[in-house]
Order: sequence, then structure tokens, then C-alpha cells
Amino acid sequence: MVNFEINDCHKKTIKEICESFGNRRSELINILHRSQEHFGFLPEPVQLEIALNLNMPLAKIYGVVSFYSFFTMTPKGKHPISVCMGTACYVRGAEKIVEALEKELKIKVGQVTEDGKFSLDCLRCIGACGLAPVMMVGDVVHGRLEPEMIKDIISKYE
Amino acid sequence: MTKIKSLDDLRQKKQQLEQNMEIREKSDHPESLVQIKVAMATCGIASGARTVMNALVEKIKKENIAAVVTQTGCMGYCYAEPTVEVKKPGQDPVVFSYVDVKKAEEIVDKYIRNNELLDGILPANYQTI
Amino acid sequence: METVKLTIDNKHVEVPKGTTILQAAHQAGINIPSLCYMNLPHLAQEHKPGSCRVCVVEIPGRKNLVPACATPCTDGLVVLSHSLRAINARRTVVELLLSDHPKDCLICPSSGNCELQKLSITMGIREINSVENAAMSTYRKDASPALMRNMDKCVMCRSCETVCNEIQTVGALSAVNRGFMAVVAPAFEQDLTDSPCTFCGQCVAVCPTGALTAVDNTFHVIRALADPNKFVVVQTAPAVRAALGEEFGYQPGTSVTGKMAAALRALGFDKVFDTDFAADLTIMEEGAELLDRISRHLNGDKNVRLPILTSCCPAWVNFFETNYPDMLDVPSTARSPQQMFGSIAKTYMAQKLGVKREDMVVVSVMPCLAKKFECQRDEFKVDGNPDVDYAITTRELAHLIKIGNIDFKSLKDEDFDRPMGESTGAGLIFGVTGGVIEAATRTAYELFTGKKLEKVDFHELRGMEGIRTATVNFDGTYIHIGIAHTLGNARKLLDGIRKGMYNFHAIEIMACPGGCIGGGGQPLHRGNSIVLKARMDAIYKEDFNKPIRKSHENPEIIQLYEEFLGKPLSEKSHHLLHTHYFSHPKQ
Amino acid sequence: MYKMQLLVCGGTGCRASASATIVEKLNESLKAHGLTEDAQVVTTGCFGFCEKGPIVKVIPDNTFYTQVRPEDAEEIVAEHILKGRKVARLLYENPETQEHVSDSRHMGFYQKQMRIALRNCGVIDPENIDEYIAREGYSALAQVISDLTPEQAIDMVKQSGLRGRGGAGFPTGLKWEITSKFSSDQKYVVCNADEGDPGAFMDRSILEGDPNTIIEAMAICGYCIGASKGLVYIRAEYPLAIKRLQIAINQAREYGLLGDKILGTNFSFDMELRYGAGAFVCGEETALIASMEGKRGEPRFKPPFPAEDGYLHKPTNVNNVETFANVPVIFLKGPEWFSSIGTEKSKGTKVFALAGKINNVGLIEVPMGITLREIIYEIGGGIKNGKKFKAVQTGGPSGGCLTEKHLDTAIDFDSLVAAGSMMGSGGMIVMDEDDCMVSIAKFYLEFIVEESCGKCTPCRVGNKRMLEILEKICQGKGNMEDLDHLRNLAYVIKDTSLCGLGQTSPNPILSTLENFNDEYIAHVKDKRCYAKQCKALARYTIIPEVCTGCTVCARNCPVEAITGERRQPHFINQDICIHCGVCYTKCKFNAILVQ
Repeated sequence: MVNFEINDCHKKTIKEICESFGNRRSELINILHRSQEHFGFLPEPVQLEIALNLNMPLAKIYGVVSFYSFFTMTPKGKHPISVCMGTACYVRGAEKIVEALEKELKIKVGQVTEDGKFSLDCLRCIGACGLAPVMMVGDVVHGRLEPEMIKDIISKYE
Repeated sequence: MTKIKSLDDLRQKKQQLEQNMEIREKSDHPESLVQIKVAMATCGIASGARTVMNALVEKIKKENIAAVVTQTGCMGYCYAEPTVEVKKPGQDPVVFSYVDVKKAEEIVDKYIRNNELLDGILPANYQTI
Repeated sequence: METVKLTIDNKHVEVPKGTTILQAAHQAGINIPSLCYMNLPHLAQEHKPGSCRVCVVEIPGRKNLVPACATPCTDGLVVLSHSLRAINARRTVVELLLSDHPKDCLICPSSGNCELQKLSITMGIREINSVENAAMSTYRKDASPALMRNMDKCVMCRSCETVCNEIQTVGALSAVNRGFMAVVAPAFEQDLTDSPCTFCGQCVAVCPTGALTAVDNTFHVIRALADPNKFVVVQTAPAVRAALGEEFGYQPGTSVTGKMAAALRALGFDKVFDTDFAADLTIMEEGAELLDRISRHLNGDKNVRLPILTSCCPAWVNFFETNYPDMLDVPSTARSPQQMFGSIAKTYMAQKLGVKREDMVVVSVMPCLAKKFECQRDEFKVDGNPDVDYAITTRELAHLIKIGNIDFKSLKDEDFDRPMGESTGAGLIFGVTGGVIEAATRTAYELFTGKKLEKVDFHELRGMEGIRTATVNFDGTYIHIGIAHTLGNARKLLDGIRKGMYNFHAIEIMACPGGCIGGGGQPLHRGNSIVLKARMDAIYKEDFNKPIRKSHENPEIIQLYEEFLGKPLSEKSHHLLHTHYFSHPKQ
Repeated sequence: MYKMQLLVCGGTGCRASASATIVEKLNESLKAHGLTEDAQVVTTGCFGFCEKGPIVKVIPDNTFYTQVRPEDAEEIVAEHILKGRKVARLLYENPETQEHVSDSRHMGFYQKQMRIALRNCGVIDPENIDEYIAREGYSALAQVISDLTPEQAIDMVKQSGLRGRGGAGFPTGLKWEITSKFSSDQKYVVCNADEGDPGAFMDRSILEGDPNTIIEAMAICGYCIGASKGLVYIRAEYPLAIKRLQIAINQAREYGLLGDKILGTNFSFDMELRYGAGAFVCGEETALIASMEGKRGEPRFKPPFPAEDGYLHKPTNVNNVETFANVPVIFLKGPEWFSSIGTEKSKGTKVFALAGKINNVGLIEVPMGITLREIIYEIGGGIKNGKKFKAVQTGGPSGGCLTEKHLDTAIDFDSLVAAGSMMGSGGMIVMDEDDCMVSIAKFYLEFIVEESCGKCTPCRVGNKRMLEILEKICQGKGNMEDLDHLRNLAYVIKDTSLCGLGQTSPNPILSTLENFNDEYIAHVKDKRCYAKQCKALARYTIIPEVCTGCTVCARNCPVEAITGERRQPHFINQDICIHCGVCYTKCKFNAILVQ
């Protein structure tokens, strides 16, 4: 679990986010999206703060956070890498790309490199099937990958 | 933006906006339209092909003719530039030579409208990509 | 009423529109097994997630099997509850549940009481078809002072989630994660002690397996009894005697007070006392506090906090400490009967018996899990020695009696030891919702008006409605009373007070449905409201037959004040019988 | 007025290959050549031909440039726009004749397509509502709310025979009618844009290429069922679609095409977006509604159906993106026109995302009733690298695999179900001889296990158990009993799961068991994977004639299974070999044979 010190400024931000959705529980997912956009992840104190603002059980919030794969309670790397695991990419060798990345970064899927530069995840189809297999580094899509290309691509990111 | 307040408003709006889309609509079914190609290689441009093309576009719009004007590369008649090829639906293409603004209008009025041939027709013996 | 006709297994059934196949089958005497379905009619709560898929039945012509618990009957419906297709599917589903369930039935706290075990027995499952070393969904174990979570045994029926959120509005539990690892847990899968859990134990009461169980202290008790250096006294809460018999085959509603006392003595307790005595003591203190506040209020004192709230239910105390930290000065400061008993036993009684505090072990038999939590609170310890050493549940007591090979049914009735064994009808009715406030009213009326109360039974304070209100005429002064049972109703009442909707002088709150008779430590009634009603009737009947029915008339209470405490709200009383509350805002 | 237009694909696929930079460069070049008055660059939605992206199409001569790079922009402008000479090297090349095809209409990929739902994708600028209006946009809405009663409008949808494009194919008109019959102070129109099938991206392409059509259709639906509020539940992973839809909503509001009293009638309608958060099960309508209410996206038992008890317990009509995209056309061209397309019970067209081992990966829209053969060989251009076709997977994790024998089946909702698959949202993944069907089934099951919500027992535990059996089989540890258990589990899960996701989750297994039983048996009995995908079953041997004795394999073998003298052929001890494949990748002489 990641330590995250929450301060008054954070609390104010969360309050504003919740208020912008009228403090409605039905807007919880939108609120979590906005909070994750702001904090990069959803650590325990952030969820607690949302629970207080929406006046709902923290357990229920965690129930939602832990249900959806888009929400994360650990921070991502500076350059989050997501490998598309859609069927098109799969049959064109996405698994080999993941293996190559794991080897190059020395982490497993779902982890962050020690220096915090990269995190590795898999995601569902991003719809660039014509470029399969593809991965995203940050917002940039790299397509028509071969395992040998991984080292080069990674080395371009600081 | 002003609000569209009624069905009529919407129809008017559509008509205003159609022109810009027309070129894309027409490209869907060019074989049913008169296809006009203006040779626009260096020699053509040098002899005023661009002015001719503009004139053709204007004229067609004014006369409300179902035609599409495109440009094409050198047809190989550099001596006779600017040249314009006209292909009417179901007919063989015809190439006109030494076209200027006045002749362009004639092509529309006489050949396209009334199928009258003009002077300066060249044999169409080239292939395009 | 509009009805529909259908056929289940070739039997014609006519049922009201809206009836489910499961209910209709039940009516026709056809047993369709189910697991996740839970009906709590007394709480108007029907939990039918339709998710365990054990109750699937075949409807010829439909593409898939349907869950009987959630599918409404329609006219002309043909249901095959035990077609081979349904039997195979049901068995496969149970096998799947078992494949992700520890097979330690031999030492499982729920062994014998487990719905999954029953299904396995009924279906005659002898092996589970899955690959060797099939993955199990396992989770961190959590042992709080009152209840234990071993979610490896969770079948995701989510009854506990419904009870915790819908009925109790505690919100400690929620479904978390998804897929194979989905489970019910507090936020971040943290311990219950870090969650807003009140330890009311209602989740334990509805858990069909050994996933949620009560902390078991029976072995501690046996050890204490076996230790020749320990003087072990026991107290039994009012609701226990109305339900203990069920564990020995008695009809619900059979009061077994005398046999219980005999059994405890047979087990080797040095003294067998009654919590009812302490309940009378509670009335003395709480009643005095109530009268004090009301008198001051009537005299125009603006600083008086009214209404006064009862404080004998430990889950309720946990609840307001967590949810209403701004209202900590509203509840009565009187300790609960369990703690008053412990405090007096280890002072007054220990002195009387010539037993040193550290040599005395106080065991309480409670219908409740939160009592296990309450007795280990720091404020109820003297130099680390708790006033009450072990709280065990009604179920644990039954177990102890069985361990001791005591033939419960053939026991002769015996009485409690004295003093601290005498009690009144008022102390007894603490076990049902409305009972505490009725007991307080009986005493407060006479103390306030100085007149004798002719009509002791306050029927207007009794019943099973979640929130009840009544006004009692104290000789011209009208006292407004509110009563709530279940924490969800408590929340409604309190929120109403905050909004200024109510104008009460006194409010009684019990966390469990029906009061202590429906506690999380009682024999499992699985939502059968007839059982609750029978227990309630048993308590009122015993009260009716008691020679003394007002707490202040209890001769041993009078003696206690004369010999030891002085008078209610005295300094000694404050020290031994009152407490203060802590703010624990937890989400 | 522009004489020429350059349409640049701005879909996610092409943007991933820098199509936005291409737009910039084209504009720069036009400026440099003084052609800004003559030619206009327009960013459009997806052309569908993603395999060859980024696409730049020049209008009016329909020149279709493929795989354009930003540095090609100058050449296109200088040569084509200025001088009229097409840039030959960027044209599509017919794979059979190696001839350049300049006009997209003559490309095999487009010839058999019929674009209704995608009619505006690749034609208009999705961020400009004017272009939509110019293509008869909002005319259908105007016609419906001015001239028709809700009953009449619903009747037209019913007559058209339109069925829901999201999966099971429920008749859309009927669904609207049912929702319209429930009275309530508030009703909702929901657009399901939580496209989650791995390998399907038609909904995203429509939202990115023609967002206004969804707004228009939802408003029409709102009028029909009596709802004044629309919600689009859209995947958060689709930032571009979200952006364009929001722009379109804003523009429609400014024009008064959304809001109070639309076009002077008494009909009011507005809409907002709700974001998904990565849960496949939220494609199921009750789970989607739970998610929109801010809860865990768990499905619930039906009845009651959302038509009666939906979002916030109000009557709610849920349709998916592609279904809505068909609606305006039905009113513009008439239900008879629409129902003249397709098969007897499946009318209109279907969009498929064609992917996998096929030459022309992309988004296609074809009339119902087309055969798989036409799709794969004529539109798709056949199997990549001349390999042999093995199967095509339709319907994503809920669908099944179809084989050679299904190639000439006319595709519609019912024929696919009869063949053991389903339409699903329209993913179509082509597999060749190198694909192991057991592994494919395992792939889908892994997906299902990851995406199961965990609510009901069969899906939560059953799919996990099936996956374990498949893993065992792929490791060569399976036995014939496992296949029986697998089959029984698959039937029971299908029979007893709570929601559509669970009920269809065994389809990939059942259809591969049915069509590729011999492959399962090969894995179980012979311990062989003939497609060489299951590493544990691969047998590595050294071809003595090719081996040079360089010792690289022996030095890299992690378990020292390879022995041999320097400059002598080496040998792999099969008892020690752990099938890791290191020798195979390290050998520079192709001396390792994998069987």
C-alpha cells in the first residue's frame, strides 16, 4: 500500500470535485474519474474524503474502486505502458511483446519500475487493430511491434 | 451560432451548407456526372490553366450543371496548353486545346449543354493513373 | 387478491400474483434448495440476489434454467424443479461452490449449522470435479474481539452486506473486488475494528457458512472453571433464557430459566447470578438520570439535553460513537447491565465473599456479540483487569452444556444465587424491544408522581414495528417516548431528531431486530419471525408472573444501595456504574 | 469555394500513426503553394481501412492514399493538388495484380460494402455539425417531431425490421414500444457505448466519425418513448470519442437541436455523458444501469426489465451505438428501403471489425446475408502471408469459432447462433493454420475470468475452473475425463448463469470443442500442439545436417539439456528439456526444429 499524506489543499480539491457533481452518490464513478485524473491514483485517504463528502460508507466506495479495472490505488510510472490485449493483437503476438517488456523493464504486469519511470499494464482493445500488436506509452501509440523493437522504444523515454 | 427554430430553418440551413459538401457527394458517383479535367502540369499552369479551372468551376455552379471539375497531370499536349478533357456520361472523352476563360464558357454552353463540338479537339490517347 | 395458477412437478398450485416459484413450491410442499435467498419478513427485507444459482429450476421451452427465488409465477407456468437437467445443474453449482471452499468442516465453527454443508449432504456429494490444486480465493483472516471473518468460506450470498447496509445502515461491509476474488469485506479489506462495525453480529446471524462467526470463548471458560484458584461467577442476560431451550429441542418461546441456572451450577460455576438484577440497577441509575433531566427541563434549564437515550445496548453505543460524535452527551451515562454487574461483582460481591479481585472471574452469558467487544473496553478495566472477563453467547452456553454432558431436559429447576440473583419483571423485559423504556417508566412514574402505578403493563410500548412512539401520562405531565430497534431505524429516529421532527423526552434503542431476543448470539433463527415473536411472548409472560415487577422494589437492589452505593447518582455510583463516551468517527 | 478537398482520417488507428501531423503538414504545404483558396483539408472519421492507415483521400477524384507519413504531405500537395499528378507510390496496390488502384471505389475492400451506419464516417468532419446538417443531418428528427406521432414513428422502426446491434438482436421498434407503454414522470434513453469486446471498435469509430447521428437518433427515441433525457455510457478508454461527442452535443445545443422545445415543437430533449471505468460486464444493460448509478457494475435478474425499472428505477430504453446510427436513415429513406436490405429476419447492414490474420484489417459494413467467404476473401483480401484459413471468431468472448464449412453461410443474427456463435457486437477475428484453437479458447476464457463480476456462482467459479482445465490441457497434463468435465461445466454455466455474459461465456469453448475436437484430443492424448502455440507441448530437436556445432544453444539452455562437441551436431535430451524455446531463438542457423 502506498503512503499518501492528505492535506487541506487535497481535501479542498476533493470537496470541489464532489460539489461539481452535486454531491450525488449516483455520480460516484464520475467523481472517482476526476479524482484519479487529479491525483494520478486513488489512495485510501482520497477515498475516505470522498466518502465523507458524499456521506456514504467507505466500504461501498472501495467496493466500486476495486470493481473497475480503470481505477488504481497505486501510482503509475512516469510513462505508463499499456499493451493492448485485444484479440487482434493477441493473435498477432501481443504476449511476446509483454514478455519483451517484462524482460526489458524487469517488472511484471501491474508493477512499476524501481525508478518510477515505467509501469506496465495490459488493457483491452484500443481499436488500433490495423496496427496490431500495439502498445501505448503515455498517450502515444506504438504499432506493428516486434519484440526486438521494445528496447529501442523504451530507450527513447527519459 | 444562431438557433434553428423550425423545420424550415433547418431546410434553409441545409441548403446553405450543402455547397461545401457537394464536392464530396458528387465524388461518390462521378460516372453519372460530366467529368471535366484540367491539365495542370507546369506547362498548363504556365499557360493559365488555373484561371481556366476557376472559370469552369464558377460557370458550372452558375449554370447548375451536374459536373465535377478535377485537375490532372500533363496530357502530353504541351504545345496546346491549357487543355481540358470533358467526359459526358456514356460518351468518350473529348479534349479541347488552347482553352482560355472565354473558350471555357463556350465549352460549357455549347458542348456540355448542347453537345455541339468546338474547334481544337485533340485525340484522347493517353493513360492516366 | 389476484391469483395465478401454475404446475410445479405436476402439482397444481394457485398463488397470489407476484409470488415467486420458490414460495409457491414451498406452499405445495416441494423443497427446492436455496442458499443466497434470505427473507426477513419482520424487517420487510427480502434478499433475493438470484446469484448462487442453487435454486435453478427448469421451465420447459425456456432457453436457460431460472432461479426459483427470483422468478415470479405466471399463469399456466410449468415448472420442473427436479428434472435431471436441473438436478445436474444444481449439483454442479454446489460442486463449484465447494471447489472454492475450505474442506475443514471438522473444525469449522459453523459445522452442523452450515447451509452449504447441508446442501452437500442432501446432494450426496462425494467428490468435487476440478483440477488438482484448483485455485482457491483466499483472504486475510480477521479476528476482532467479537466476531471473526474467514472469507475463504464466503459463498457470496451477500446476506451480510444487505443486513449491514440496508437494515443496520452501518456500512462496514461491501462487496469488493470482482470475479473469482470478489468477496464481502470492509473498505480496503481492513480489520473490522478499523471499520465502522458495531459488532451487532447480525451478519453472523445470517451468514449461511463459517465465513462470519462469533469469537468462541468456551474454552477460556472451561479453563477458568478448571482452575482451583479462580472463583468463577456467571451472569445470564434476560433474553438468553427465552431462547436457550431451542438448542435442546424445546419449542421456541419456552422459557428455561430454572434449568439454565441448574446447568450453570452443574458446570461448576461458583456463583450463578442474574444480569436481570443488574438491569434493575440500571433502571435505578438511568431512571434517576431521566427524572433529573426532565425535572431540570421542566424547571426551565436550557442546558439539559433531551431526549435521553438508553445506553445498555453496546452495538448502539458503538454506533453513536461512530456516527453521531456530536451527540455524545445525549445518551444516558449509565453503564449496561453486563458492566454494572461486573463492576459490582468485583467490588461489593468480592468483598462480601472475601475473594480477591484478581481471583474472581466474571463470565456473562449474552444473546449478543457486541458484549464481547464491550467487556474488553479499557474504561471497564481496573488496572488492566476487566470487570467482565468473558462474554459468551447463548449458543456458546448451549455448547458448554453439551460439552459437560449435562442432560439439560431432565434438569430440575434451580434458582439463582443471592444476592445479585433476585430480579424483577422490569429487569427481565430488558430482553425485548421497548422493555428498557417500559421498565424505566414503571419506576420513573412512581418516583416522579409519588403515586403507586396501578397498571404495570404498558402495551403501547410493545410490538415489533421498527419505530414506535408513545406518550405516557405522569399524572398530568406528558412524557413522550420513542422506541427503535435495528440501527437503521435508530438512524432514522436520530436524523429525525436532528431535523427537529420529534420532541421526545426519552428514547430506547436496541440494535438487533426485536431487541436482545434477536441478538447475534442467539440460536440462529434464519429470519423466522415466528421464533422472534415466541421469544418475546415468553419474556412478557414471565414478567407477568413475577411477584415484583418494578426495579425499585427489588429488595436486593435496595440492600445494595443501603450497604454500598448510597443512592442513585451518588459519587460511588458515578464511579462504578456510569461511563463516558468516545468519538470514533469512522466511515 | 474549394475545388478540392483532402480528407484525412482522424480515427484512433490513424491518429496513432500521426495523422494529426499529416493534417498540419498538408495545411503548411497548401499555404506555401498558395492553394489555401483552392483546397481544404478536412479531418474525418474512420475510413475503415485501418490496415493501410493513415489514409488521405483526395476529393473529387477519389484518390485514396494509404500509409501516408507526414513527410509525404508536401509531395501530395506539390504533385497532386498543384499539378494534378497522383503520387503513385502512395496508392493502394492490388495484392493480386500488383496494380495501383487510385479510386477507392475500385478497391476490393470497399466493393462489397454498403455503408448505412458508417455513412458519414470518412466523409464529414465530425467536429463540425454543419457538415452533418448538409448531409441531411437532423432532418429525420425534424420530420419525426413535426409530422409524426410517437406511435407512427415507432411503427416505422418496427416496419424497418431493425434489430439491436449490440448482441442478441432484439427488435428495436418493439423495445421502444414496450418502454413507451410504461408511464412515468421521467424516462431515459441510454446509449450503450461501452464497447468492450476485445477486437471490436465499430462503436468507437461511429462516435468518432459521426457523433451527431447518435444524438439525433437518441432524440428520436426520446420522442418515441416519452423521454426528455438521454445518457451515453461511454468507455473512459475512448478519449477521442468522448471529446467529439461532447463537441457535437455542445454544437447541437447551440443550434437548439438539443434542449427545450426543439425546432419550435413541444418536444424537449437533452443528454449527458457517463463514463465507464473498465468493466466488460457493463455492456449488459442492467449492469450498465447499475454503473451509471455509481454502483458496482453488477447485472441483476430480469424481470423487471429496464423498460419498466431502469436507471434510477425509471423506465429506460437501452440501445447500442450502431443500432442508433441506423435510426435516422430509416426515417430519411423509409422503412421499406431499409427492410429491402438484408435477409428475411435480419434487415439492413452490420458493421464488423475485421482483424487477425487477414490482409485488410479494418472496419467494414456489409449487408446482412453476405457470406463469410465474401468478407474474408473479397473484402479482407484473404489470409495474410498466403497461409491457410482455419477459423473466424465472431461475437467476441460471447461468440464462437466458425470454420471452413461455415464459409458460405449467409450471415445474420440467426444463422450465426445456429452455427454456435453469435453476432455479438461484431468483432471478427480471422485465424490461420498457426493458431491453436485450444489456446484461443483459453485466451477468451482468461478474458472472461478477468471480467466476470463475481456475482453468480457459475460464472465466478465455473469459468475459473474451465480455465484451469484448459491450462492443464495446454501443459500436456490433460486427460479425456477433463474434456468431459469441461463439456459439462460449459453446459451448466450456459444454463445457469445470471446474465448474458455468463450465459454466453462458454461459447468459445463449446464451439471449439465442436469444430476442433481433434485438436483437443491431440493436446490430451498425443500431447501435441500442431499449431506450435503451446510451448509445453512443443518438441525441440536439432537437425544434425544443419547444426554447425557452434555451441550457442548448449550454452544458453537453462537446464543443460543440450549436449554435443564443438563443431559437431548437438543433441537435445527430451527428458530434461523444459520447452522454453531459448535454443530456437538463439540458433543462427535455423537448425532447431519445433514440432
